[in-house]
Formats: sequence, structure tokens, C-alpha cells
Amino acid sequence: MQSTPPATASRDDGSVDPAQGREVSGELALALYEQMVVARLLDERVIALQRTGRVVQHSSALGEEAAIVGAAAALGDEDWVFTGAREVAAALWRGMPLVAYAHHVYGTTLDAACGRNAPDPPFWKAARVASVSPLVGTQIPHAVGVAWAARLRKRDVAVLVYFGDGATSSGDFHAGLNFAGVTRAPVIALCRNNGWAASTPASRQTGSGGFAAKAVAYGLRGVTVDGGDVLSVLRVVREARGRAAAGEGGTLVEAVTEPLREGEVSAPSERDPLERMRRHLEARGLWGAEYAGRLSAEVAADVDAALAEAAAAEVPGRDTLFDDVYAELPWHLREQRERLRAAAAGAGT
Amino acid sequence: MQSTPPATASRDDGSVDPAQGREVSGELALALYEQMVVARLLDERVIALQRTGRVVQHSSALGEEAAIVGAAAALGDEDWVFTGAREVAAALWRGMPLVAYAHHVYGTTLDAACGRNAPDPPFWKAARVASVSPLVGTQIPHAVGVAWAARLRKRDVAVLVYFGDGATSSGDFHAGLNFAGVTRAPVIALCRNNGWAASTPASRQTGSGGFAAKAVAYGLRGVTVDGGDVLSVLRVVREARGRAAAGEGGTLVEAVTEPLREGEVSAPSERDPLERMRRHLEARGLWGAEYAGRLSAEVAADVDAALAEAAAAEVPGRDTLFDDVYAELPWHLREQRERLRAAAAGAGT
Amino acid sequence: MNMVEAINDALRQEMRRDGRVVVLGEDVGKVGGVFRVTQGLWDEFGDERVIDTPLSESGIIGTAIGMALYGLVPVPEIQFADFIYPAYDQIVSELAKLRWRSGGEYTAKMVVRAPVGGGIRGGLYHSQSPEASFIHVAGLKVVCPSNPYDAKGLLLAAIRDPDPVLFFEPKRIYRAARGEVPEGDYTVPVGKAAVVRAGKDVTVLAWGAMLYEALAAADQAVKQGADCEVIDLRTLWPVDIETIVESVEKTGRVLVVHEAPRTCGLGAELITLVSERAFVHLQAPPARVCGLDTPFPYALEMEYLPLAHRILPAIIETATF
Amino acid sequence: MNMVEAINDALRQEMRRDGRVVVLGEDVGKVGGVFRVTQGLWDEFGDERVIDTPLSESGIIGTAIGMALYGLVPVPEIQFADFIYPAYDQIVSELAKLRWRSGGEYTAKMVVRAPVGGGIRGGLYHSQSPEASFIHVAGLKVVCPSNPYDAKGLLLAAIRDPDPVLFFEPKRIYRAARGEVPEGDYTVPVGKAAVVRAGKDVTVLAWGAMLYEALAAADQAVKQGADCEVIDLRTLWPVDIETIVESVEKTGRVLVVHEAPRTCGLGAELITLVSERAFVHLQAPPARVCGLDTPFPYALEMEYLPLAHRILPAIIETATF
Ligand SMILES: Cc1ncc(C[n+]2csc(CCOP(=O)(O)OP(=O)(O)O)c2C)c(N)n1
Ligand SMILES: Cc1ncc(C[n+]2csc(CCOP(=O)(O)OP(=O)(O)O)c2C)c(N)n1
Ligand SMILES: [Mg+2]
Ligand SMILES: [Mg+2]
Repeated sequence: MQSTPPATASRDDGSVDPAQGREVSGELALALYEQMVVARLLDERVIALQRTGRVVQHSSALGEEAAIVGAAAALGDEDWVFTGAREVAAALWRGMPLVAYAHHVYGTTLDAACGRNAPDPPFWKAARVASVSPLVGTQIPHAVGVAWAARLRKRDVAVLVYFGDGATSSGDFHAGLNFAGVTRAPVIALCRNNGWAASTPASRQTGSGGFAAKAVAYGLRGVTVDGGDVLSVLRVVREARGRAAAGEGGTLVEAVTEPLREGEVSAPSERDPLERMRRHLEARGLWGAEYAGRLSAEVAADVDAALAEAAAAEVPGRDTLFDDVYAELPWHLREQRERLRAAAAGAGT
Repeated sequence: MQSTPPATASRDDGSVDPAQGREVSGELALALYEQMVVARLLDERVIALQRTGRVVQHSSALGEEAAIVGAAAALGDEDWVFTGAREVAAALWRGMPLVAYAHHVYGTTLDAACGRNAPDPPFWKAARVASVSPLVGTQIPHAVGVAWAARLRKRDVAVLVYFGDGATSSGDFHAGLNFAGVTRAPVIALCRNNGWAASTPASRQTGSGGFAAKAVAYGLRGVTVDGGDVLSVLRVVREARGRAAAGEGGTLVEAVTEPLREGEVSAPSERDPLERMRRHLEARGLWGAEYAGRLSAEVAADVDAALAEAAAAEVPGRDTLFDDVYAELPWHLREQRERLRAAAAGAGT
Repeated sequence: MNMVEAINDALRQEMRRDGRVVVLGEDVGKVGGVFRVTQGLWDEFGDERVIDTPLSESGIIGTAIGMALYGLVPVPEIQFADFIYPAYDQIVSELAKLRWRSGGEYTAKMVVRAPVGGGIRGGLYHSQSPEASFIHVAGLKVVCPSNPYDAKGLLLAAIRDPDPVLFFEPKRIYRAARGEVPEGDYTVPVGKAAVVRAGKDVTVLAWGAMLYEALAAADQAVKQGADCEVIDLRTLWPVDIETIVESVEKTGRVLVVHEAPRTCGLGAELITLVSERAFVHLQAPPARVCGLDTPFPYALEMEYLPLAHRILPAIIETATF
Repeated sequence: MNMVEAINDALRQEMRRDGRVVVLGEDVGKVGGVFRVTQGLWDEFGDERVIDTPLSESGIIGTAIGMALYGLVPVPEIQFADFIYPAYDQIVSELAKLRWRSGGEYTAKMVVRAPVGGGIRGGLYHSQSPEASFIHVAGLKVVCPSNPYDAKGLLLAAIRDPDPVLFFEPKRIYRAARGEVPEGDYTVPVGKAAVVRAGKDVTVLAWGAMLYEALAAADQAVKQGADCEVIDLRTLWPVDIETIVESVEKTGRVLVVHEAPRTCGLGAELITLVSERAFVHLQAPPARVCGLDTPFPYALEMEYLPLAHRILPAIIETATF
């Protein structure tokens, strides 16, 4: 019961219409594809590490890469991004190095978060990718707050915030988008509707039918897009970015995705967003066997090198626990640090 | 920017169309009017007591009586009601005695809540008027929970929950109505839109324009009604009650009201819901000067007697503080009770 | 049986016995919850008694209050105790105060279940122990079992208790703590602690997963001449003050172990209670070995937790003061 | 000047000095808030710096975090501290942990203002003192002034502090506590207590509105031979441990007064800190005179509050132990 059919540039075979796509340069089209390939391989590798127990927790994006990368690609450098747990590729797209993410996965001394968080999501300050907790929905008001502040400061800065269909039930989805509507904050709220919140289907998440329809409740624009079609996502989010720049306020984008189960990855389906983009590139003459071979070798080398480097790195030392609770170490933490040192010394560790 | 014009049976002069109203018996029409008259006078009296400092806090309903009474009148005996702070008249309509409310206002030993709460809202268990806190919005999921439970038990019980326009911003409005949509709980959510939450206008409460429009986000039916027109409110809520009985789920009713400022009461405007109903009764030949005189004398006598009785009653004793924290008094509260007794004895009180 | 199985058994038995009992929460239905505690209940009792809810903890507790008002006995699950905070208002402002503010006319008895504690590499947001923030609020009971027998018996008692109970399940020992569990119906009373190791020198108060660390430390301490009495609180509030005070009057020394941050944790309350009541018996400063006053870390969680190697020196220090 | 005026003065001065400071909350704009603390700011600074928000405490704190991330310095108001719980998750899970979880890269400094405490016949939901539930959570600072001078100086210090600060304003003395307040800029340091009455027999720790009850009791106690040293904590966390311990080492006796419920309140932490550090100096059991472990009552609020007539016997008992 979508209010409007999802925006899509896909043809019947699922591939993205090359005519449609010509508004996107060949260079950008390839970059989008390559980012999705990186994301896919990274997910596969980390999932494998998770199976061995070497990595404890990972939120993969298998089959949802187009929604994530397409949205990120619509932003400018000054814009901010708040991810949910699965939008690692958005941070990578904006320039977070692969190896930095690998350090996050292993929680090493070189992790920007000092190994303090379980993996996902990472953050990357240089690219305005914010620190987000795994608590579902809490980042939405933060994103609105940044956008609102930028608007108060009269800067053309927009904020993209990702979340899942499950997150729309959270109180903070409501609070955030309601504030966005009232303040006309330039926010783009991207709901990745993959049909499920853990084991709970979207039909038990809301009685509304579609998620874009919820925009009405806040006076935001709502739009549904085919989340397997990277170019359509890019276009829709670019439009939303344009509205933000024009002072027309926020947009709720529902990107409908079809996540792949882990077993499905090796046998790509017609609906796989990578395959769809591949066929688009092929139709534009941008894809060939040689390119494909070179790309997958390069990507594998990069990803494996990053993960290997991080796997060999050290975990942070005991004392680092006490830093950054406050700007300066107060007396009680100084004492607790001393006591911990003494106990460790006593235990011979 | 209402999606639909508010449902109303009012004629140009503001009075309720007698033709429209004939679906309502003369007896019921008079009862509705009389309940509004009681509510009005009670508010005036308690406001006066507040001015003297004898009553600390009161949430009046001046000018909003029709929305409150009309909705309450649409329910059956087995139905439940959750009020906000201003819907005292709904409890009275369902049978809470005036004197019981008066005891609540003064927090006496005969207050059902043992003088534990500051005034408003009261509750009345015999009539399924629930205990509600003054925290804005928290009662909405409670109401949905009762409705949901009734549905699970296959009973034809519906739940009416009142709240203001400000409450629509609360996380619990979202949680409650979202659960209602998913569970198809037979709930009637009555948003009394009086245009303001304390000093904050509805335009800073939401970007949505109307409040009924928010129903879409939950898959509920949304309807806007002229909240100054008691018969229209009754009709709209009866319809919602019918949908609940038919298993069609919940309804969000936005009753648009025009609250009177305290100074305005003595000079009734054309838009005053009491005046509007009076003219309706007059048109139906149900109203006359003699009736009016008798009614206002009776109501004044009842209200004043109730308030006088409660004013003379005692406040609860010290020991009652410790009851009902738990079903049985645990050791620490027994100790605290003893210590308090001792301190009071020492201080000679 | 392990803890998961024991809790599951308690839920199943009580749902069979009492048709008013319903389970609700995120993913508690078909898949049986993240930790599989509700596994199989959906098959047996159907989706009207084992209910997957939308992703809103405030909605879960808020609607459960309504269900309880109507006469059902909800057993909501919060997937991790770290996610309980969106429902904090519904719990402390509504659930805890309902009986009192309505002069006893309305009540909403329920058991809120939530896995607590660290040790499974969950990091900041999957490891916390929030008991103190609920004990501070009048009107709630708080329980935390350390073994399968108590888990089943306490949960049955909690579901039959007239007051709202928070039932915190130490996830680190969900499967590691095993023991005999009677098949049939039995209860472990809410409000009673257990002396799990008798001793004469130092009273050690612990609960949940850290009980085992306290016991391990006690085993080592005895070799160094300190004989600990270890008490498993089981019910955190109202705490079994008699058992505690009796023990401290005997040992003259007390040490509290808990995972939650040290400052304003339950340890402070326990030490204060003991100081108020057994002051003349105290021969050493009361001691705490707790989680740190930092968020709960990922890579360094074993540094954060008050494990045996941190408890032992504190025992010795207390014993030899 | 009274407290309301002093806080207003601090806000105005800091908003003039620092263009990043914005005030937001329910009804803080044109009407200047329920207690008129922000009165006149909207006229001077306009609706882009003094902002009426929708009715959502979680939204207020959540968006303020975003504003702070962008570089503004928000001073959100929660209309009554009792309404802070819908924002509890944003405060304890997000605001408190942001600096730590981002390795110091992201911070969201802000001052959350909220009126606390009873004594104005507000009943259950307009009278609470929730400090302990925030002190238990690592990463927050908590302040509670007792007089206009401190209120202004502490608020200026708090707004300039790099960490998130909860600024609790004792509403009972909003207008009753009056005193000289310098016109210009000055700060009262966060983390420093004040010895407001020197004495040698019993150390009394108090803050906010109850400070005056403690002082009144101390005045009476001295006639009965007990000379109290009364310390106004001013900053509740991190507390000024040096001043406290120094005093208790001198007096050998300690008593804590607070409005919040007794169990797991800040009093328990203070007593435990003292017991841990000054055990050998303690000549009497540490004592607490607190709010009751019941919800906050309406008709009987003067029974609930730890007023002088309840503090006095506890002082005498402690002094003569
Ligand atoms: C406040 C909160 N409640 C529950 C969880 C547990 N949880 C983590 S992810 C998830 C499902 C999220 O679904 P959705 O938002 O649709 O995102 P998806 O995983 O489908 O990408 C749940 C319930 C959480 N992290 N935070
Ligand atoms: C959670 C919470 N936040 C703030 C308040 C303070 N407050 C009481 S009534 C009110 C305005 C409510 O407006 P609305 O819902 O429109 O109801 P109305 O007063 O207009 O009937 C506010 C902000 C409160 N009681 N609870
Ligand atoms: Mg999903
Ligand atoms: Mg209103």
C-alpha cells in the first residue's frame, strides 16, 4: 500500500536504464559501482571473520549497497552524515580509509574510537560522518539538530541520516522528524526499508503500509524509491538536497531494498543491485571482463591488506579506559585508574 | 491546511442544526447541555478558589466542554476512558460524583487518591476512568494497551483517550498510536486541538498542518471535527466506536476547539459551545427561561455543596504516605514510618 | 539445565497455569528472542500470547501497563537492559507510581525481563547493569538470579507477585551457569538472599554473574587466611537486610561486588545500610569492587569487570585492616 | 537579587558574550518559561537564539546534541526535572557517552537546566530530585546552587565547561533565596563545595533548598551542645571530596540531608565515600535525613521533605552516639 510507486530508473530486466543514467557521468557511475563492490567484499570478509569468532559483531549491508551508496553520493563535502549500523559504505564513500574501518572492526589502538565500541557503525570526523550509537533511532534528532543549527547559521549544509524501517517506531524518529518539520531543518531522512527489523516484519512495525507516508505527519516531503537502483536513489536524494538548499525543508526518503541472505551472495540474482548496476555500465560500454577482473583483484587486495594490518595491531592499553569520560580526569577516575593498575600488577598482568 | 474540513452540524449562527441533532433524543440533548453547564460552573468555582490560594493547581476546560462531553457520551458502560488533565467532565459524565471530584481538588481523606496527587486529572474506577499522570502523553500507550487486551480477550470494549495538541509531539503519542495501528486495537484517540500547548502555538508543535493527518502514519482513520459542536463530536466518536466494534481498528479524532480566556466567560460569545447548544435546544423547543433558571440554581447548589463539603474535610494522616507503594509494607518503609512518627512526636506535631 | 532453559521453563509453566500471562517484546515470538529465552512459547501459545512488538521500548512497557490494567499479566522483554532507557519514563513515572497515586485502586503488575551485564564483548550498549537507577525509585522490586534453580523459582514468584518486578538476567552466565532444576512448580521468595559460602572473616555481597567471581576470590582468599562469607542477594530490592546485617555482625567486615559503575551504585546503598546498622561491629572500612565510572568498554571489558583478581586484594585488605 | 534573576542574568550575560549560546525548551521564549527564568531573553536575542520547541523532552535534548555537534552551545530547559525522564535515554546513552565513544573527537557540551525539588505543592510530578540517576552514569557533571551568587557564578562556569552539565535549580527557593550578586562576569568553579557554617562536632552535607533546613537545624543543635559544620556541596558530581573528608576527619561524624528518596540516593554515595576514606575517624554511624522511599506526595509534602525538625534529632543522635 505505497502511496506512490517507488521512483526507479530500472528496466524490466532490473538493470538501470542507461538513458536515465546519462545524467550521471561515466566516472561517477563507475565510482558508485566500485564503492558497492568494495562494500560487498568487505561485508563478505567480515562475515567470515565473524564465523571464526575473530570479530564479534557486524551489521552487514548485503543487497542494500545501492541505497547506502546512492544516497551518500548525493551530498556535498560540507554536508553531514549520520549512519545506522549498516551504512559503513557511506563513511567509506566520504573518505574514511578502509584500514581505519578495519581498525574499528578489531578495536585496536588505531581505531578512532580507541576500541571502545563494538563494531558498527564507525565514524569519521574529517568527513563529517558522526559518531552514532547502535541504539535504534537516537541519531535522528542529532541529525536534525545539526541541520537546524546550520540553518540558524545560514549555511548551506544539509544532513543525511540513515535508519531502518524498525527505527520508524522509535520515539526519537518521531521527535526528530517533528522538530525537522517545525524548524524546516535541511535534513534528508533515509529509511532503508528492507522489510524486517531483526525477525519482525514491516507489517508488524506499522499499520501505515508505506514508510514514506509518515512524512505527512511532520509536514515533510515523502518519497519512495527503488533502493536496489543506485542511480534512482542518487537522483531522489539529490532532489531532496536541492530542496534543502532552497530552504524548502526536509525530506523523508523510503528506499525499498531486498537484502540478500548470506548464502545468496555467491549466486547473484537479477535483483542484486550490483548486478543491476553492472548491466547498466555494460549497456553504456563502461564494463568489460578485463575491467571486472582488475577491479575485483584490486578490491580484494585493498580489503585484505586493511584487515590484515588491523588484525596485527594492538588493542588499547588499560589506562585509555579513563580518558575522554570528561575533558579532564577527575579525582575519582584518577583513583580508579590507580587501583586498576595496582590490581593488574598484583595479578601479574 | 486541514486535509478535510472539520465535521460539523453547525449552522451559520454557530448553533447546532436541529435537523442534524434529531438523531439525538431530547433527553440526551438536555443531558449533554447540563453536563457542560456543570463543567463550566465547576471550572469557574475552582478557578476562583485558585485565585484565593486555597487550591494550588487546576486545569480548566473553559470553552472546550463540548469536545470533552460529546466524546464521553459516545461510549458504552464497559468502555474505558483515559483523560488528560482537562477532561474532568468526562469522569463526571460517566458517574464520578461531584463531591468525589471536590475531595480530589482539596486532597482530602475522601479523595480516591488519598490526597497524593495535585489536582487534575481525577480518576474513578467504578466508571473505568483510569488513573492518569499529568505527564503529557504517557496515558496514550496505556489506553492502547487496555484496548489491545480487550481485543485479545474478544470483548467489545473500546477505549477513549483524550489529549491535547501538544501531546502529539510526545514519544508516547507515537508509540501508542503505532501499536494501535499494528494491533488494530479499538482505541479512539481524541486530540483536543485548542491551538496551544501552554504558550506554544500549534504551528510550532508540528509542521503537519492538521493533527488528524497524523493518523496516516499509523494506518488509523483520521477525522477532524468542530469541537465546539457537541452533537458533531458525539456523532464522530460514535462512528469511531462503531468501527471499533466492527474490528476496524482505531481512530484519531481531532476536535478543534476555541478555549475561552477566563475573562471571556461572563460575556458568552456566539462561538461558545454552551451557547451553541443552548440555541439548538431552543430551536427544538427544549430550552426556556424557567428551565434555565432552575438549572443554574440547581447546578450552583450542587457544585457549591460538593466544594463546601470537601473544603471542610481533613487531609490524610502522615502514616498514609507509606501505604500502596507496594502491596505490602516492606521493612525499609516500616522503618521510615517509625522514624517519621518519632520525629513528629519530638517536634510536638 | 542452564539459565536460559530454566527461565523458559518458568515462563512456559506459568503460561500454562495462568491464561492471563502474556509475553511481549521485540523478536520474542517465532525466533524466541535474541538469547532464545522465549523459544518455543510462540509455537505452544500462539501469537496472541507471545507477541512481537514494534521497535519501541516505551511502547512495550506503556501498552503492557494498559494490558495489566485490563487484567492480563504481561511479561515484557527488553532485548538488552541497555535499551530500557527509552522506557525509563514509563517505568519510573507510571509503572512504579500507579498503585500509590491511585490509592491502591489501580495496579499494573508485571515482570519486565532484561538481560544485563558484560562479558560477551557487547561493548557500551550491550553490557550495562542499570539496577541502581530503578532501585532509587519507590515502587519497584528488582531481582537478579545467579543460577538456574533461582532463576526459575524467582521468576515464578515474580510473576505471582502483586508488584511490578524488574527481572534482570545476567547474560554472561545464561548458558554457563548450569544446575539441577525441579520439573514442577516451586518458588524462590522475592526478598530473600542466600548465604552461598559460610565464613567468619569478611562478608562479601554479590549477585548475578559476579557471584562466581566473588566465590573464586573467596576460594583464593582462604588460602591467604581470609575466610569469606559470600551472600548472593538474589533480590536486589527490597534487599534481605536481616541476612546481611547478621553476617556483618559476625564478620565485622563487608565488601560489595557489582558490575555497574561504582558511584551511586547499589554498593553504596548496601554499605550505607550496613554502616547505619552495624557500625559498632565494623572492624574495617567497608569496601567496594565495582565496574568503573566510565562507559562499558568493548576491547577492554575484562579490565572493566570486577573480576576475581580485583576482588581478592580488596578482600585481603579488608580482612587485614 | 533572587535566584530567578541571578540565573536570568547569567544567561543574558553569556548570550551577549558568546554568540554560540542558544536557549531552547518548552515555553522559554516570549513568556520566559514557567518560572520566568528566561524572561526578556526572547526580546533581546530573538527567536533564533531563544527557541520554543515542540513538547518533547527527548527531542529537546536530542536536537540540542546535534546543535552542539555543529558548534553551538545549547542551554536546554526541561520545564520540571520530573519531565526529564523521556529524555533520559538521550542524556545517559548519548550525551554522557559521546566524548568517550568517539575517542574525544566529538563532544556535545551543553547545560541542561531544570527546576528540582518540592515545597511548592506540586505533588508527585512537579517535585522530584533526580540527581542520583544521573550521577550514577559516567560522563555527566551535576550542579545544584543554593543561592543567587552561586547560581550565577556556577551557571557561567557550567556554560563554559567542556563537559555536559545538569544544572538543577531548587524551585522552592527560586524567589525566597535572595542575596548580593555582582553585576559583572565571575564564575564559581564547578567541583568546589562551600563550608557555610564552621563547627567541630558533626559534619552536615546538604545542597539546594535543604541547605536552609540543615542550617536551621544546626542553629538549634548548637543550643543542645552540638556544633555542626555545614557544607553546601554546590557541585553534586564530581563532588568536592577533599573538603568533605577534611571536615569529617575533624568532626568524626557525618550526616547527609537530601530531598530525593533515601535508597540509592546521593547520600548513600557520600556516606560510602566517607566510610572508605575516614573510617578510623568516624565516631558515630553516618546518618541520612532524606526524602522518603515513596513517591512525592501532594497533601503531605511537608512530611516528606527532610525539614529541620527531622534533621535536628538526627544531629543530636549522631553527636551523642
Ligand atoms: C533502542 C533499541 N532497541 C532495540 C535494539 C536491538 N536491535 C538492533 S537492530 C534491530 C532491528 C532494526 O531494524 P531496522 O531499523 O529495520 O534496521 P535493519 O536491521 O533492518 O537494517 C533491533 C531490534 C537496539 N539496538 N536499540
Ligand atoms: C512530559 C511533560 N512535559 C511537559 C509538561 C508541562 N506541560 C503541562 S501541560 C503542557 C501543555 C500541553 O498542551 P496540550 O497537549 O496542547 O494540552 P492543553 O493544555 O492545550 O489542553 C505542558 C508543556 C508535562 N506536564 N509533561
Ligand atoms: Mg529493517
Ligand atoms: Mg493544546
